[in-house]
Amino acid sequence: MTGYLFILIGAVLVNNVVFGRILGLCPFMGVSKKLETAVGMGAATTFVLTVATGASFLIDRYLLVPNGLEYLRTLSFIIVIAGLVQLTEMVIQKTSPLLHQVLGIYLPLITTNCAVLGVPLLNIAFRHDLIESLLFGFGSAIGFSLALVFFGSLRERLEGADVPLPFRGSAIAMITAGLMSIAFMGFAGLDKY
Amino acid sequence: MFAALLVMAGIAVVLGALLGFASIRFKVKGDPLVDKIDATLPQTQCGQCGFPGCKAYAQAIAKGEAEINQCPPGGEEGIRKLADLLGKEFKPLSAEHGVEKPKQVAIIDENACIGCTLCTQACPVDAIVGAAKQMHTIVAPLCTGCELCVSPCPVDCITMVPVPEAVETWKWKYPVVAIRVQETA
Amino acid sequence: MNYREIAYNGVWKQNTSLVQLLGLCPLLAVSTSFVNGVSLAIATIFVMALSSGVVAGVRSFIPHEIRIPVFILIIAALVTIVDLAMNAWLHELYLVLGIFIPLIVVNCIVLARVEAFAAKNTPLVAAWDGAMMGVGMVVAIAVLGGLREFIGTGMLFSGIEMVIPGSHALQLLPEDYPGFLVAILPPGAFLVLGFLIAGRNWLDARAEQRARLSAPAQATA
Amino acid sequence: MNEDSAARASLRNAAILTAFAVLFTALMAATYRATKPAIDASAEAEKMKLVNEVLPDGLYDNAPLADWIDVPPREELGLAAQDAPVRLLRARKAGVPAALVFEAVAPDGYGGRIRLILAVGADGRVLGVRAVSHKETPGLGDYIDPKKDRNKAAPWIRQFDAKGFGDVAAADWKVAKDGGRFDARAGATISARAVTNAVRRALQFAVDRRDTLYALPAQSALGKEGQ
Amino acid sequence: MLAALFKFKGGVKPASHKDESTQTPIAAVPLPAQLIVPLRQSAGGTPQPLVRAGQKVLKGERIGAPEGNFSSAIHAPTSGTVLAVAPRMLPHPSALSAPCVVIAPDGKERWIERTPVDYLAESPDALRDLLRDAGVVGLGGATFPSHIKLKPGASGRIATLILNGAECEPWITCDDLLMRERAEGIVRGIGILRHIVAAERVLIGIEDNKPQAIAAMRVAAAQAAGIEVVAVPTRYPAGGEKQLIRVLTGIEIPYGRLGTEFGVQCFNVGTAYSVHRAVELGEPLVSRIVTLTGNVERPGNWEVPIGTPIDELLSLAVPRADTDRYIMGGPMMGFTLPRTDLPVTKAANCILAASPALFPPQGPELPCIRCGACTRVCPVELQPHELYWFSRAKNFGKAQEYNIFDCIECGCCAYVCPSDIRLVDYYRFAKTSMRALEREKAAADAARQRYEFRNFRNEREQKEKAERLAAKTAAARQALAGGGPPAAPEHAAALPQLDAAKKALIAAAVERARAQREGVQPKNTDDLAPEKQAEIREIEARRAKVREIAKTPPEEPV
Amino acid sequence: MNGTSPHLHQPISVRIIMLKVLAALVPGIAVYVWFFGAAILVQIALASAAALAGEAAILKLRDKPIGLHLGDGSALVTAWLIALTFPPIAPWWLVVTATLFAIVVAKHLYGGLGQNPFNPAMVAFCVSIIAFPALMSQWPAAGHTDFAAQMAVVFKSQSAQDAVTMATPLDALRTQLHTPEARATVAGVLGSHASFGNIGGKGWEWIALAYLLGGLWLLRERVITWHVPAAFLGVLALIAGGFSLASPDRYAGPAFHVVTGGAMLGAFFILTDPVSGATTPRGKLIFAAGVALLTWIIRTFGAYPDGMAFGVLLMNLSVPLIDMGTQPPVFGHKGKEGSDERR
Ligand SMILES: Cc1cc2nc3c(=O)[nH]c(=O)nc-3n(C[C@H](O)[C@H](O)[C@H](O)COP(=O)(O)O)c2cc1C
Ligand SMILES: Cc1cc2nc3c(=O)[nH]c(=O)nc-3n(C[C@H](O)[C@H](O)[C@H](O)COP(=O)(O)O)c2cc1C
Ligand SMILES: Cc1cc2nc3c(=O)[nH]c(=O)nc-3n(C[C@H](O)[C@H](O)[C@H](O)COP(=O)(O)O)c2cc1C
Ligand SMILES: Cc1cc2nc3c(=O)[nH]c(=O)nc-3n(C[C@H](O)[C@H](O)[C@H](O)CO)c2cc1C
Ligand code: SF4
Ligand code: SF4
Ligand code: SF4
Ligand code: SF4
Ligand code: FES
Repeated sequence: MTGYLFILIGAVLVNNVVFGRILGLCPFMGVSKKLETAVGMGAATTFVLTVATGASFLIDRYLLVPNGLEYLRTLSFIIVIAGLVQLTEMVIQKTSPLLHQVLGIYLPLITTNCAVLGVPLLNIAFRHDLIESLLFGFGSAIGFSLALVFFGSLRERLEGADVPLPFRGSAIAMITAGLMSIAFMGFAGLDKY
Repeated sequence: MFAALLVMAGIAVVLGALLGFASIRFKVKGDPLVDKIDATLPQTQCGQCGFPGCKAYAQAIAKGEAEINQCPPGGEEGIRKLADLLGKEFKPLSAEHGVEKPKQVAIIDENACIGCTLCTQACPVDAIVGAAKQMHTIVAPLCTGCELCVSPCPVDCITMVPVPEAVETWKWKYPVVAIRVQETA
Repeated sequence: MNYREIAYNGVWKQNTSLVQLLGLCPLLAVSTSFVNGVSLAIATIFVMALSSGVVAGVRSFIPHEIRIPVFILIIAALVTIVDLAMNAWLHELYLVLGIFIPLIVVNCIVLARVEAFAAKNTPLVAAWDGAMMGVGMVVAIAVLGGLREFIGTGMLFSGIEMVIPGSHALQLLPEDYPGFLVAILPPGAFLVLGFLIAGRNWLDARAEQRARLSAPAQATA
Repeated sequence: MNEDSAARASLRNAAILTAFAVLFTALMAATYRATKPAIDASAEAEKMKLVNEVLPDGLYDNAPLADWIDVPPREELGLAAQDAPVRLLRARKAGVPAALVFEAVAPDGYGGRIRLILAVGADGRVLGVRAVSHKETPGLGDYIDPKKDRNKAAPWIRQFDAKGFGDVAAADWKVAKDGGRFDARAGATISARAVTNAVRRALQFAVDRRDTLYALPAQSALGKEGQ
Repeated sequence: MLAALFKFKGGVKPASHKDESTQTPIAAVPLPAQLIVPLRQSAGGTPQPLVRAGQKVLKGERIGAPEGNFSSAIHAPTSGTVLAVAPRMLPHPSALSAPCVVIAPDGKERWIERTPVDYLAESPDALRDLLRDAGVVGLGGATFPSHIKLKPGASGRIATLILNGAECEPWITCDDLLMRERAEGIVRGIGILRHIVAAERVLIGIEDNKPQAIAAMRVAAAQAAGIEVVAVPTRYPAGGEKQLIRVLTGIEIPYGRLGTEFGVQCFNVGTAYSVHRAVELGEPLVSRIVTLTGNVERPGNWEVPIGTPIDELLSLAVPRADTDRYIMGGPMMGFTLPRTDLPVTKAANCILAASPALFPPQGPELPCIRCGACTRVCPVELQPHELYWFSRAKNFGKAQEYNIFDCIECGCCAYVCPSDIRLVDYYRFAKTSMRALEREKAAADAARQRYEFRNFRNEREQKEKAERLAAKTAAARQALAGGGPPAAPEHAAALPQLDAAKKALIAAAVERARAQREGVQPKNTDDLAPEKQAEIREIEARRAKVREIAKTPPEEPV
Repeated sequence: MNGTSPHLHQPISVRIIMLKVLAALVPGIAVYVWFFGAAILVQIALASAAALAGEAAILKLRDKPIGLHLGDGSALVTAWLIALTFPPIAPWWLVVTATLFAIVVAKHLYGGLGQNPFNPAMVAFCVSIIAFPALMSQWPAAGHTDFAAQMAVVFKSQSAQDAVTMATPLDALRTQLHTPEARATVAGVLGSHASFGNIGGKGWEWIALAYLLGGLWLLRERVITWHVPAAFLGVLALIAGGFSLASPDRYAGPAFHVVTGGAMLGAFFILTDPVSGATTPRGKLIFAAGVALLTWIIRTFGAYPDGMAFGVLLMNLSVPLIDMGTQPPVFGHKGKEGSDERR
C-alpha cells in the first residue's frame, strides 16, 4: 500500500515529469499561456497518458517480451499512442468543438508530447506491474497537469508585468519554469522509504 | 523476424481500421471557428487584409491560410484578441497591410458631388444615400471608415475625417507611468 | 525557398529550440554537458533528414487520416535503427543518453517539420530542411550544454572520450572552482535556456534596429 | 455517411498502414540482426568493465561472468526480504579461488540506497569497491563515486583497497566520527558512514561464508541459510 | 433614536477642513456679464435647444427641452438676450466642448410666471413630469434626473426615503450651510418626495461633524412625522449613496441595481430643496449653492445662477497668489478645471483653489507592492490592486471579472496607496475604454448585418440582371460577358479576381456612364437660394475642367 | 498628470514601509550578534552592497530612474533577509552571488519591485542550498564569537573547523531520525549534543524571541496583518503537536519547530512579503498554512533540513490560483438579494 503511495508521490511531486524528468515540455511551454487552455490540455493528457501507460505495459508484457521483440518497443508504443490520440481528437472534435478549438494544434501534439512515450518507456524500465503502471502513468499525468496549471496561472499574471523586452514571452516563461523547478526540488527525498 | 512482422502488422491492421472508421463516424461539418473569428474582426469591410471583407478573412484565418496580423482597422487590440482566441503568439500589425489609424468617417463635399453613384456601389455597408445623379450624403453613424468610396469618386469629393470626440464618448487617456521610461533594448 | 534560405530559416529564424520551442525535452534534459547534447542532436539531425526525405517521397500514397501513424512509423523505425546502432557501437554514450534516444521519435520538431514542410516538398528539399532544423538544434544545444557544463563544473567537453577515444575534457576554471551545481540540475536548464532565448531576441532586435537606422541613411545618400 | 463507405475506408487504411508497418518492421528486424552481436558484446564488455574496476586484471584467468551463483537477499548485503537475489561472481586463477565479486547495498545513504559492487580477495582483503548507483547529493555526498571525487589522486573510496579485518579490526571498521579508522569528508559523514558500514557487513559475509561461496557449483543458488 | 447603525467596510478619514467656509452665511452672486448654460447637464439625452441667437428670454424660461423621458429640461438662469447657441468648453476633465446657450443678462431678473402647485392634489405622475420640466436633477454630484429616481421599482413601493446630508468630502460645505439656513425648505421638499413615492419612513443622514446642521434639521423635521435625522460617523465616503443606505438601513445595493428595487431611494438634501422650489414656488432649477474654498482669502458659500463663469465667481473669494489650479468638486473626487472661464453647472458643488502647499504634488508612481492597503479601505470591498494590475495591462476582460464597474471612483484606494499610483485614473481609463469597445462592438455588429444584407441584395440583383441581359444581348456579346453585367463587385480587393473580359466590360460601362453623365445637369439644385446657384455654376465649371484632365477612365470602375 | 482625483494623499510611502521592516529586524540582529558574533553584520553589509549594486546596474541598463527605485529600500530588505537566512560563516562570494541572483533573476527579470512572483530572498536560499549544500549547512556553534576566526572562514575560504561549526538540530534530527536505519529518538538526538538548548538550539530561542518582538511591532504598525504569522505558526505547531503526541520519539514537538530554523523569521518577515504572497485575507491564511504544512513535511521527510524556503516558493507559485479562488465578495454581491441583513 505504501509502495503505491510512494509511486504516486514520486510521480506527481518528487520526480515531476516536467521539472524532474524534463518530459512534455513542448506542450508545457505552448499551451500554458492561458489558465483555461492549460486545464483542458492537462485533462486531455491525463487521459491519454494513463491509458497509454497501461496499454503499453500490456503490449510489452504479453506481445513483445514473450517473443523477444524488445527492440520494437519504441515503434509499437508510439503507434498505439498515436492512434489513441487521433481517436481522442476525433471524438473531442465531434463532441466539443469548443474544446477542440481551444486545444487547437496541441491535441495532435499530445502524440509528440514526449511524456506520452517517455513515461511508458520509464515504466517498463522500472519493472512495474499493471496496477503500478497505471498509477505511475496517472501520477505522472497529474504531475504534468499540476505543473501546467500552476504555470498557466503564473503566466497569466505575468502578462501585466513590466518584463525587460528581450525577456518578454518565452524567455521569462523559461525563467519562471526554472524557478518553479527549484521550488519542486524541495520535494526531494519524500519518496524514498 | 516473422514474429516481429506479425505483431506489427496486427497492430497496424487494428489501428488503421479503427482510425478509418472513426474518421467517418466522427466527421465534423461546418466550422464554428469562422464565426468566432468574424466576431472579433472590426467589420470595417475594407479589404486591407487582402480578402474581400472580414468574413473572407475570418475563413482564411480558420483555414490557416492567413496570418492574424493583417487587419489594420482591428489594430493591436484586434490582433491580441485573435491571438487569444487561436492560442497563437501575438505579433505586430504587418506593415504591408497598412497602419492603424484612428477611426474615421467619410464626408462628401456636397457641392462637388455629381451624383454618379459610384461611391454608393462601393460602400460595403450602404452608408451612402442618394439616387443616381442626385447629390449623395454619408450617414455618419453607419459609416465604418473603410475608405472604399474615396478612390472611385471621379471628382475626388470624398474625404476621410477622424471621428470627433464627444463628452459622452470621451475616453480617459492611459495614465502616464513615470517608471515606464522608454525601453531601449 | 532556396537552400540558403532554408538553412537560415532552420538555424536562426525558425530555430526550433529558441523560437518555435519544440523538441525541448532532449534539449533541456541532455544538455548537462556539451558532448551529451551535441551527440544526441547529431543523431536527431540524422533522423530528421532521413525521415523528411522519406516522407516527402511517399506522401502521395497516404490517406489523410492515417498520415500521422505512417509518419510516426517511418520516424520510429529510423530512430530504432539509430538506437540499435548506438547501443552497438557507442555503448557508453548510449547509456548516458538513456531514454532520450527513443524519444527522438516524439521530438516534436521531427513531426512538426514533417507535417509542415516535408509533406509539401520534394524529397531532397525536405531532407535539407530536416537537416537544417537539426543543425539549429545542434547550435542551441551546443551553446546550452557548453554553458551549463562550464558554469556547473568549470569544465568543457567532459565525456568526449566516449565519442573520440583518447581525447580529454578541458578544465577551464581552477580546480577549486566550487561548481554552481544548479546549472547542471533541471532548474539550470530552464534558466540558461531562458537567457539564451532572451539573447537571441536581443540580437534580433538589435539587428532590426540597425537595419532601421541604416535604411534612412541609405535613402538620403 | 453510411456504414459501407466507413467499412471500405477502414479496410483501405488498414491495408496501407499494414504495408508500411511490414516494410519498416522488416527494416528494423534486419538492423536488429545486424547489430545484435555488437550489442551483446558491448553489454558483456560493460559488465566486465565494472568487474575490472574492482578486480585487478592479472588476478584471474577464468570467465567470472559465467562462474556465478545467486545469493538470496540477506541483511548482510543490505537487502530486504522482497529484494531480488544478488549475482555473485567468482574469479579463479588456474582453478584456485582468487576473488568474489558481488553487489551490496548501503540502505542508509543520505539520499536512500547506495548500490556498491565490491571484490573480496581469497585472503579476506577488499580488492576494490565502487558505487554502482546512488542518490547522494551532487557536490556533497557524491564523492563516494570516484568519478565525482575531487581528489582524483586518491579517491575516498580507494581507502578500503587491500584492507581486511586483519588490518582494521571489525570493531574499528567505521568512520572516524564514530570512533573508527576511516575518515570521511567534512560535512558529509552520512554517505561515508553508510558506505563504510555496508562494506564492513559485506566483507564479514564474504569472509564468513568464503568456502561455501567458492564451493557451490556454477550457476546454482546459495540456500536460505547460507548453505 | 434608531437602533445601532450599520457599518460599511473601508473608508478613510482625511482632515475635514469644513470650518473655513462655514463662517459666513450663503451669499448672493452679482449677475455676471454673460451666462453660459450647457444644454446637457444631466445623465440621459442632450436637450434640444428651444431658443435662437438674438431671442429674449425670461428668468426660468425653458431653453432646452428634455430629449425623451430620460432627460431633464434646461432653463434660463436670468432674463436677457440669447447671444449664441454654440459649442463651448465644458467644465469637464476632457476639456471638450458641447452645445451651450449663451445669455447676456438684462439685469432685471424678470421671472416667467411662477405657478405654485399644491402637491397633495397632484398625482405622482404629474409631479414627476413637473420635476422633469423644472430641470430638477440630483445635486449630490451625479446629476441624475430626479423624476426617474422617483419611479417605484420592482419591489412596488419605496418604503424608505433617505436624505443624503452626509457631505463626506473634505472642504465642501454647501449642503451643510443649506441645511443650517434652509432646513425648512428641505423638509418641505422631503414632504413632496415622500408624497410621490408614498414612503413610510424618511431618514436624513448627516455626518456627525456638522452639529449645527443636525440641530437645524432636527428642529425642522420635528414638524413632520416620520422624519428622522441620523448622525452618522464621519468617514469618507459615508455620503456615497450605497454606503449611506448601508449605514442607515443595512441594505447593500449592488452595482447595476437601483435602490428602488430594494425599497429605498436616496436624494441629496439640495435636491430636496430644489424640489420644494420647483413645486411650491414654481421656480425651476436655475441656481445652486456652491462652496468656494481652499487657498482663498474669503472662503464661503454662494448661491450661484447656473452658467455663471467660474472666474467671475472666484473673484468673490479672492484666491491667494500661490494658487496653481482649481478643482471642481472635492479633493477626493473632483477634477482639475482645464480653464476658469467655464460655467458653473448643476453638478458644481464646490470650487476648490489648490496650492502646492495645500495639496502637495504626488511623487512619481512606483510599482504596486500588493500591500493591500487599498483593499482595506475600499468601501465596495473590491481588490483595487488587481483592478490596477489588469487595467494597466489593458486586460479588460479580467478587470471586469474583478468587478471594476462596481468601483465608485471614490479615491480611497489612491489616497492610501504608498506607491502613489493614480489608481482611479486607471479605472477610469479601463471603464471608458470598455464602454468604447462595447460601442464599437455594437457598431461592428450593425455593420456586419448591413454588409451581409448588401451582399445578399447584390447577389439577387446580379442574378436578375444577368437573366435579363442574357435574354436580350447578342450571342457574341453574351459569350464575352460570361458572368453578367458590371454589377458592383464587392470592392477593390475583390477586383483582381475578375477576369480580363469582365474588366473590359466594366470599363465600357463606365465610359457609357460617363458619356451619359456629361449630358445631364444635376437636378437637385433647382430650389436653392440665388447665391447657392451661383456657387453651383462655379462648381460646374470646375468639374468641366476636372473632366478634361481626367480623360482616362478611373482605374477602378466601382 | 497631476490633477486627477483624489488630490489628497496619505503621507506614506514604500520607502517608509521598507524602513519599518528593516527596523523591526534590528532586535533580532542584535541578539544574533550577541550569540554568534559580528560575522552576521559583515554578511549583511556584503548582501546589501551586492543588492544595491545589482539593482543599480539593472536600472541603468533599462534606463530607469536609479535614485527613485534604489531609494524604495526593497532591495535592502531582500539583502538583509538573505544574510539572515544564510549561515553567518558562509564564504563571502556565496552571499554576494546569491544576492545578485535574487535581485537580477528573481526580481528584475520580472520588471522589478512588485512584479516578481517568487520571493527573491527565498530563491537565493534555495538556489544556494541546492548548489552548495555543504557551505549552506556550516552553522557556527553558539558562543564561538571569535570575529577573526569567523572572518577567516568567510574571506579566506578556510574550511570551517569542526569545533567552530556543528550540525544544527534540524540537520541532526533529519539525519539521525529519518533515515531508514535510524533507531534514535528525538530526545536522544536533541539531548545528545551538549550545546543544544532545551528547545531549538542554544541562542536560537532568543533570536526567535527577538524576531517575534520585531514582528509584533510590524503588526502594530499595520505593515503586516495577523493572518500570515498566525496561520503559519498555528498550523506548524498543530501538525508538529499532533505527530509528536502520537509518536514523541520520532517527531519533534511544536515548540521545537516554531523556534528552530527560519520559522520565526519567516512567519513575520518572509511569508509576509506582500509582493509574492497572497493578498486576500482567506488567501493569506491558505498561503501560510500551506507553507507550514510543506515546511513540516520537508523538515521531517525531505532531503533538506529546513523546508521553509521551499515551502515559500511552492506556495508562491500557487498564489495566482489562491488569489483567484479567494476573491472576497464585493459590496452588494454577497447575499441572494444583495443585502445580508435587513431590518
Ligand atoms: C541539502 C543537503 C544535502 C546533503 N547531502 C548529503 C549527502 O549526500 N551526504 C552526506 O553525507 N551528507 C549530506 N548532507 C549533510 C548532512 O546533513 C550532515 O550535515 C552531514 O553528513 C554531517 O557530516 P559532518 O558530521 O561531517 O558535519 C547534506 C546536507 C544538506 C543540507
Ligand atoms: C464617493 C462618493 C461620495 C459621495 N458623497 C456624497 C455626499 O457627501 N453627499 C451627497 O449628497 N452625495 C454624495 N455622493 C453622491 C451620492 O452617491 C448620490 O449620488 C446622491 O446622494 C444621490 O442624490 P441626488 O440624486 O439627489 O444627487 C457621493 C458619491 C460618491 C460616489
Ligand atoms: C533564518 C534561519 C534559517 C536557518 N536555516 C537553516 C537551515 O537551512 N539548515 C540548518 O541546518 N540550520 C538552519 N538554521 C539554523 C538552525 O535554526 C539551528 O537552530 C542552529 O544552527 C543551531 O545551531 P547550534 O547547533 O550551533 O546551536 C537557520 C536559522 C535561521 C535563523
Ligand atoms: C513585510 C515585508 C516583507 C518582505 N519580505 C521579503 C522577503 O521575504 N524576501 C524578499 O526578497 N523581500 C521581501 N520584502 C521586500 C520586497 O517586498 C521584495 O523585495 C519584493 O518581493 C521585491 O519585488 C518584504 C517587504 C515587506 C514590506
Ligand atoms: S482589414 Fe478590413 S476587411 Fe479585412 S478584416 Fe479588417 S476590417 Fe475587415
Ligand atoms: S461611406 Fe465610404 S468610408 Fe464610409 S463605410 Fe461607406 S465606403 Fe466606407
Ligand atoms: S495600496 Fe497601492 S501599492 Fe498597496 S496594494 Fe494597493 S495599489 Fe498596490
Ligand atoms: S476608487 Fe474604486 S477601487 Fe478605489 S477604493 Fe474607491 S471604490 Fe474601491
Ligand atoms: S520534446 Fe516536445 S514534449 Fe518533449
